[in-house]
Amino acid sequence: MPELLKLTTKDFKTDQEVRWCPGCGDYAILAAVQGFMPSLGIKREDIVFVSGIGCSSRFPYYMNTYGMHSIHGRAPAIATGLAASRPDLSVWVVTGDGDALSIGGNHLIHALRRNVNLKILLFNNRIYGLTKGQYSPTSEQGKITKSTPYGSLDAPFNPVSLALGAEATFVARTIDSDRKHLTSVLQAAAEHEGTALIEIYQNCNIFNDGAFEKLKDSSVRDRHLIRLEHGQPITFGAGEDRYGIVRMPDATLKAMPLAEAGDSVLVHDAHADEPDLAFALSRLPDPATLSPTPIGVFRSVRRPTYDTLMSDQLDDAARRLGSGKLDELLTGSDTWTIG
Amino acid sequence: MPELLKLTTKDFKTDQEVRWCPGCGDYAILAAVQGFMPSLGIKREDIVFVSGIGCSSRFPYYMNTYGMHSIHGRAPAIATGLAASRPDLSVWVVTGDGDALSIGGNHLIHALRRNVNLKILLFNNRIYGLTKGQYSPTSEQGKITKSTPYGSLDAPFNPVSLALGAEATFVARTIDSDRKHLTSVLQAAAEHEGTALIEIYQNCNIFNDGAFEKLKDSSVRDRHLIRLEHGQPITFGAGEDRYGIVRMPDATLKAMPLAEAGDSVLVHDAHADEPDLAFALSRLPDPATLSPTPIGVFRSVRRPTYDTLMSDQLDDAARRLGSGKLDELLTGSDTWTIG
Amino acid sequence: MTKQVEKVDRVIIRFAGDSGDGMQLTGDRFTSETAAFGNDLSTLPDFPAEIRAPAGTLPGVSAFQLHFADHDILTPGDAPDVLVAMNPAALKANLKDVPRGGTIIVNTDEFTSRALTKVGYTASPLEDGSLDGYKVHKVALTTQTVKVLEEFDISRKDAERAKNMYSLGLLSWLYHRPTDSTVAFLEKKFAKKPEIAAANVAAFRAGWNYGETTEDFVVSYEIAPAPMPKGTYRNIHGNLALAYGLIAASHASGLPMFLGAYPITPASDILHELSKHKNHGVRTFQAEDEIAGIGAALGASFGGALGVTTTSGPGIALKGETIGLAVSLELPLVICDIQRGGPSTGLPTKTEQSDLFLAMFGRNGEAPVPIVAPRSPADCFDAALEAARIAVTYRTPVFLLSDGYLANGSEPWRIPDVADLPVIAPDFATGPNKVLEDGSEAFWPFLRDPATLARPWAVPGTPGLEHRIGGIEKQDGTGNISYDPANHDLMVRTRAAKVAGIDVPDLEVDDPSGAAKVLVLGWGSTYGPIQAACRRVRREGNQVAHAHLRHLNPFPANLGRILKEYDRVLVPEMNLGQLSMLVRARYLVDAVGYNQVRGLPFKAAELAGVITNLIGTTDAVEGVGV
Amino acid sequence: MTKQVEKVDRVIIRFAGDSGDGMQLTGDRFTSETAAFGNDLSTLPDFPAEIRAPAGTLPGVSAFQLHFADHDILTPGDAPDVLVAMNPAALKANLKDVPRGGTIIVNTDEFTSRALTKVGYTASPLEDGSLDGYKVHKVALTTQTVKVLEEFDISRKDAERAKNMYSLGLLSWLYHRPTDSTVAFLEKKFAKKPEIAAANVAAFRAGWNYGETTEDFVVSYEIAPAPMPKGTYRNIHGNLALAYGLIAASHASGLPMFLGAYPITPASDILHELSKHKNHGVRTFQAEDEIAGIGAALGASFGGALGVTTTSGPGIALKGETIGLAVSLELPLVICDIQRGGPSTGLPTKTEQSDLFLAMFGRNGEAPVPIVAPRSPADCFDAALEAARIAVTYRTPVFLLSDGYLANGSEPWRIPDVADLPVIAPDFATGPNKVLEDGSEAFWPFLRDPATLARPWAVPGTPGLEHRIGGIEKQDGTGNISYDPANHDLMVRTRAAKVAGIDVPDLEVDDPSGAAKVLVLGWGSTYGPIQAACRRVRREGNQVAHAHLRHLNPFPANLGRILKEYDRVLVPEMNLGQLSMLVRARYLVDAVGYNQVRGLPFKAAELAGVITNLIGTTDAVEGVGV
Ligand SMILES: Cc1ncc(C[n+]2csc(CCOP(=O)(O)OP(=O)(O)O)c2C)c(N)n1
Ligand SMILES: Cc1ncc(C[n+]2csc(CCOP(=O)(O)OP(=O)(O)O)c2C)c(N)n1
Ligand code: SF4
Ligand code: SF4
Ligand SMILES: [Mg+2]
Ligand SMILES: [Mg+2]
Repeated sequence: MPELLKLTTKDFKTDQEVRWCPGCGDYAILAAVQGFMPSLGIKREDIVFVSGIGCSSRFPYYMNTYGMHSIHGRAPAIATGLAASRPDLSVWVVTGDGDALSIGGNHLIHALRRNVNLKILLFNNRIYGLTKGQYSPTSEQGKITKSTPYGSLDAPFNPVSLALGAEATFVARTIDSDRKHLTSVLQAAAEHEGTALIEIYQNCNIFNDGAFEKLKDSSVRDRHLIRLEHGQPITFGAGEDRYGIVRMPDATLKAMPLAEAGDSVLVHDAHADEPDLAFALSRLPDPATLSPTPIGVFRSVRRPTYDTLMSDQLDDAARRLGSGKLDELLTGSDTWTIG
Repeated sequence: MPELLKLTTKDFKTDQEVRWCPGCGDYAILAAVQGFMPSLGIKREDIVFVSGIGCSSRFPYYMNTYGMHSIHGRAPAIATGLAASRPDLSVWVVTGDGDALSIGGNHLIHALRRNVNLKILLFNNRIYGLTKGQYSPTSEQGKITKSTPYGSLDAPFNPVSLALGAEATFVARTIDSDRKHLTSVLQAAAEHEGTALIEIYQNCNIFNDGAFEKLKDSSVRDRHLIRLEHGQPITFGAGEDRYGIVRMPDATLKAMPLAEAGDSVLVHDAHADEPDLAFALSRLPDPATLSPTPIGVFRSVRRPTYDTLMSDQLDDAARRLGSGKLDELLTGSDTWTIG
Repeated sequence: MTKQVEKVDRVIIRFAGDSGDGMQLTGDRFTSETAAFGNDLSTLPDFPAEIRAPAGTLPGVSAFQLHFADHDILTPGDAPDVLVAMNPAALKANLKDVPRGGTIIVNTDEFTSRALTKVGYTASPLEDGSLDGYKVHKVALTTQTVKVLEEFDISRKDAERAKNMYSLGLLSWLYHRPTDSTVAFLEKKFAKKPEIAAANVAAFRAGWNYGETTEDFVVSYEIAPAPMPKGTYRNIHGNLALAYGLIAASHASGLPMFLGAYPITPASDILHELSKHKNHGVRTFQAEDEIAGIGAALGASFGGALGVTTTSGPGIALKGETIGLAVSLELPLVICDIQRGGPSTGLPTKTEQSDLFLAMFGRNGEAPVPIVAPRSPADCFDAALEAARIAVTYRTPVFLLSDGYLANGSEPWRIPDVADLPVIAPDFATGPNKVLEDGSEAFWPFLRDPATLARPWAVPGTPGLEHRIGGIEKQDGTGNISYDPANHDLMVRTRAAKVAGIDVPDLEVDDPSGAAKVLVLGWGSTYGPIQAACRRVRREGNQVAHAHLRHLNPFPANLGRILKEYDRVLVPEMNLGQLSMLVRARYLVDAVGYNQVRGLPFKAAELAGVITNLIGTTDAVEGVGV
Repeated sequence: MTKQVEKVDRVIIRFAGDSGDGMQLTGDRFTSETAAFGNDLSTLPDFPAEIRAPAGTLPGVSAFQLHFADHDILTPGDAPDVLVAMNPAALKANLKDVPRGGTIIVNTDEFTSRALTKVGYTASPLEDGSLDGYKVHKVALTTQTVKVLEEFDISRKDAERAKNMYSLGLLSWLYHRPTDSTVAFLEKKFAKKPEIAAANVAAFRAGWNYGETTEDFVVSYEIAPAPMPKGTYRNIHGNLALAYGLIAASHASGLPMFLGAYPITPASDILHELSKHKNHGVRTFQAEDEIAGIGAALGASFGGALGVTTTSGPGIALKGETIGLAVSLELPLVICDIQRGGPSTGLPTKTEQSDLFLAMFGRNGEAPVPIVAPRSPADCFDAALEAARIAVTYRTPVFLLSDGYLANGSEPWRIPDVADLPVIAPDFATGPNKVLEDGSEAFWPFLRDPATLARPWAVPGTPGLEHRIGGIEKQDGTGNISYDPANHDLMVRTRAAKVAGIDVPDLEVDDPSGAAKVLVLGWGSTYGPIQAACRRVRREGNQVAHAHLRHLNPFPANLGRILKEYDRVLVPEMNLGQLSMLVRARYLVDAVGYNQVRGLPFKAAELAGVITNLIGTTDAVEGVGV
């Protein structure tokens, strides 16, 4: 099929002017997604992008597929109805940290446990962009913003931990500026059957500039970034300073100099039945400094998808009872006749 | 203070007729809570029960304290406003599996990450009681109910996993019929500063009778129930068949015959900084059979509470700037005078 | 003993007992027998909000009222001729409604001093003369049932439970009901527990025989079948008719139905019913909340389904933002509000008509939504079809405003011929609809049909029609985001014009003499009581007209003219005057409301009184004027 | 060169540029200078929904209009006398509003062919004669600024950015504005970057000097200070005044304020402002969504705080269920809706008055809520105090309906004397309020004050008054759950009577001659345009009356009488006719609407035309009648 379609990146661009701030990380993500789409081998008309509200949620306007820019926080719910009634479509959700985790938190966790066939791209810039800079549920504690001039009080969510606690079958994290990594994660998500959550660290250069600088700056990032790969030992660092992740006697994970760690370095298993390791990995970064941050696929396991199960029930019923006849239904079993 | 108050169980009963179905597990929980209250040493007028909607949410009417029976799913939000503005009160939330995890899921996870000083009693009967028997977000997959005559399709939430993924500082589980255990968990929650979530397995004898029978029936329960105690090895079973929980090389937990397990049996640490162990323990039971189910305190750690932090900010500001003067505020710095 | 048989034209029976006594089932069975017999009928169940309130208490009483007759009737009746009271609480809660001279059948077994005290009786009403004005039949229902079932291998509890079937048997004898269907029903219901089935059948038969034998009952009653139009009939509840109407709309339009719903009384049964019909292609989604329910339905509509959401008032209050989105997206969506007592949680199991304003106005901005209301349980079928027709034809969310009384009430329904159902044409877009200046073709998602003002509905999967829509204001035609002031004004007015221009049949007035000066204008479930009241008024020699709105938005084009033809307009509503306010504003007619918010349908007799009084004032006014 | 000085009585200036050009800041500074000088003034910012739309595009244009005068004025003005256009997009987007003969100051540096093409100019409007009818000043703002700042150790980008200060300096010269406050402002704003501060001050001064020196400007203008009542003044925006009003209410009532809010345009600034004033005991809670925001505020009210929630239309659409709960609980709560263009996401940064229906009716069941609306930016202070007074006195949620125009607009405000503010008495319950039949004392949470019908407010921590409240219907007096039909009817009517009986001042009519036949009835932010229009009409020798509602629910008691005193009632609204519908329904008066939903305030000239026309028809009608 991919050969037949011969779609290019250009086919996925629309005639609408892109209206993010110059320098916004959203541009890089858009380019990566538009670049990735042709490789999906899916016709444009069979792809739908659904978003909520936020800077990030303007995304669908720039994708030459079907699309809906809905209301704040509700995209996962709307997309669930679409995907559950149209299993033939490829449905993508674009959302922000406020959209997905503040007002939309409930829809997100329910979509995850249901395992509807949705690919959710969560643009996490740790701030409310569109409303001009209030703190978000992923902002570090103590953050000074327009709505918290004395510093925010609440501990942030870790979206990966939250998703794993919500029975997610696929959870990954990537970074706006690393196109190659981003594309590889999109690929993995697209191949996954069920709900895939991809957290994308995205720079908002206006209201939270440099939030992920440590993880991007090539001179330091290797010290802070753990690239997870299934079946590979979990290591990071640069030059002399290389570390491996090991499990401590008290069951928590720790970064240990490679030399010391030796054989005890854990090997990543994204396909483990239980999310224990994935969860432990999600706890590694310090919520304030984000170091060390694992990126890549934390978890990817198979579980029947909601939409397939629903279709199966319909097919089963039709097979057992025959396709429903309206007159029989209306008549029922308890009638009487006059005249 | 406890001595001075001399309150008894009776002081916490109201004149309202209790209107649950005969045999409902809610009665046992009510009795346990009323029995526990005097030991708190808090005056009745300083205690507030806030609930949502559901059978369980009728609870406040039966507690002779201040109380509010609010709307479906919103109790954690309402209680957050109350607790944050009145840190002098002892605020309790009563909710059901539908109320807390379906419509109210978002408020619950946000209360947990904020660590507001709330004690949340989640009556989990794995069904919607008040609306007469639809499946809930904790019902086992494939459940046949009024709304799922062909079986439910979605994987249930594990409330303990979800709470841990949402940065909870205190998470426990107990069972309606085990008054002693229930009381001990209430005690631990009351002592905790911050949001405490207690999942209480509760029998709905009308719509989901026997859902927890295995964990209650004295002839079998020891085979299915793991009683967590901080600092103690994690074991269960009866007679010859005793098991210990050990960590497998692939990092997951497993129940192993005690003899085999020997020293490798894990010791419970509810106060561990990281929730890794607590999370792994939460994954032990099979979601369908609930075996083996850990009960007790999974996690209890200290983190500043939202209400205290908020009060501190107010106090700080008053200390630094002096208590606010309205005329100064209204005048501001940029004025002109006429006449 | 030979018994007398009396012919009567109508009877109202109320079964009342504890929540656990099975009164709803008993009432349902009696209704089925009555329907099968061919009487016209109307029912009113009335149960507490608690699942099972403590036994023997007033709040725990559950009742079921049934009105049946040898002629066309309209309401479940004002006051019961017969009250079956299974315990002291049931007697106490219901006695005030039974007119003196009425019949009361009590289960004496439950009149223990403890049970009496529980509801505040100091002496037994069976003994202290307080029932002197009634025909009282004291029956030891429990004891007798248990005795009959001694032989059966069932628990004492199960035997006691069968007392409702004993009472059903007795009443079935009393009114000559056919018994076969109940026997068949019991055998099916307890198919997996044959001993229980047999015991219930035995209790039912024993009740019948008790009536036949005991000297306490000397008269039995015959109510001839009612003459009804030719056809095949069944008895149907409002929620069932509504569910069937939606399935019929799915067939009629060829659109697969998708229901996104969150359980809530009194709407849950629609979810339950629809979830059974998977072989009709119906997808039901129990969402995490009402917002997700409507969101998913809207998502499905975008995908080309017939999106439906069902709820009650508190749910609608949550869905407002998403309804606004649906208005802005211009996608079909059927929103069913089964109204209940408000505000807030209110009276969840009681009926009310107080969400009309919410349906009209409960969204930010100018967001008009058409509103359709059924008038009787069976009419829920047609109303649902009509709501779907409007939604699909005009690409708009539509409100279907039912209520608790319609939802749980029932009446005979002539089963329609499927071939007669209206055709609903979704008319999906299949290709470009616009030639651009440069000659190229394009698809403009907001280029409208000039007649209906509906926009094209292009579903994903259609090649070449890829497009994006959203909740920000759109440029007329292209649908691109536009902040242009004039365009916004245009779009707001166009959406309003689309709804205002919906093709709605003219309102019919029931004014047999043509000489009435008073018009009673109603909507929704008050149809039965209003019509019954008008008949009463006319029987007394007065003239009154009745018009009943199916469409609340837009109003029928002739409504204004009709209103002006009458001296006085009375608008009875189970709210504080919502329709009357809309009518006053629109037509500047001094409509007067008659309003009750009691959680119960109007009583025909009471309404008749109000109408008669109003007719009186008209004459007076006219007298002065002339 | 000596320059001419002309005296004028009023000027309207519009600054327009790219989102990134700092036009809002420029406008704010000019406003501050003007306020300090003592002119009366009124402002209208107008910015895009995007944070920073692509540079040089039409959607990216951000504008700020300021009207100032030597006399009392009411609106930001219809058409600018002076347009400052920082680039071709700004010129193109705004030119149509400038009347022929107006002054246009353009930054020629930005008129590159690329920039021109971007907005669809094929030739430069500076050259092709299309500006022939205007007084055009072509200034190379960017180049000149950069040149002035060559000496400074700042980046080229920072130097270019200072061009807005250069233009501010020029305009300040042109209108004789005092410059001290701007210099002080810049020094404070860039306190941490002294070099940038100095550069901006230098640019500002250079702009002034340019005006003083260049031959391009030969005239400068003087606008004398406006005579205003004695007092100390400041310039204030609506959202700031609203926030201050709430803090004042907290002081006046002694209730600590608790704000539960979720950010949304154009309400967010209130959250931002209130979060600064922790030393006033103000707690601000940024909730996870709007429902949690109002829920938390309600919880805080239960605990004895002044609970407040702030949002815009989409947020109100979500809060409906909780507002219904507040109605049922009868707890004080102030709900601020800063209205914006709808439906759905609509036009987030534009103004509209289309949530009046939502505020009146957006809840299930009969759930009346009082509504208060401010009429001008400064009036938001008084309106907030009034909303809080009603909420606390009557134990009820209250709507405060502001809008985007009031929120971001500004005007001079005479700072009130704190001693003159109204006292708000929360009057907490402190002991039992009921003697039971057995002589014992009890606390009944729904035993009402006979005058106000308010229920007692007993806050947790008060010994002996422990009680439970909830959203299910309550028994009158005791507050226990009650499903009794008559009680429900009573409670619904009592809640309605409580709101209907709120003590609201009589409506005042501005009808100087007393001979007007046409009454213009308005509410909210249309005050300024309506009043300005009426003055115009009167100046032309016609008579017109103006009444403006602060209270939309309940209406002032004398409203009905007033309406009947005029032949015609005109209701101008930035919606499709919401107040006019309420008035028509209530008083059966044939009020005619004049409606616009353009996201902009009415223009006084246009409204004056409409009024004059209507006056014409009245005369005609009368002519026929007499
Ligand atoms: C119901 C509702 N509430 C609030 C808003 C205002 N609002 C729009 S986007 C947004 C948050 C944006 O943050 P995020 O989701 O992180 O997206 P970003 O702009 O950072 O990409 C808010 C609060 C709204 N549009 N609708
Ligand atoms: C907004 C709203 N939606 C739905 C309902 C109907 N409703 C009441 S309780 C309930 C669920 C009850 O389940 P759960 O929370 O598990 O409580 P339980 O009755 O089992 O104790 C539902 C759906 C409601 N009252 N309000
Ligand atoms: S505000 Fe931030 S997130 Fe939004 S477009 Fe600008 S840079 Fe991007
Ligand atoms: S329905 Fe279930 S949960 Fe509700 S009161 Fe009855 S037994 Fe308890
Ligand atoms: Mg963000
Ligand atoms: Mg439950």
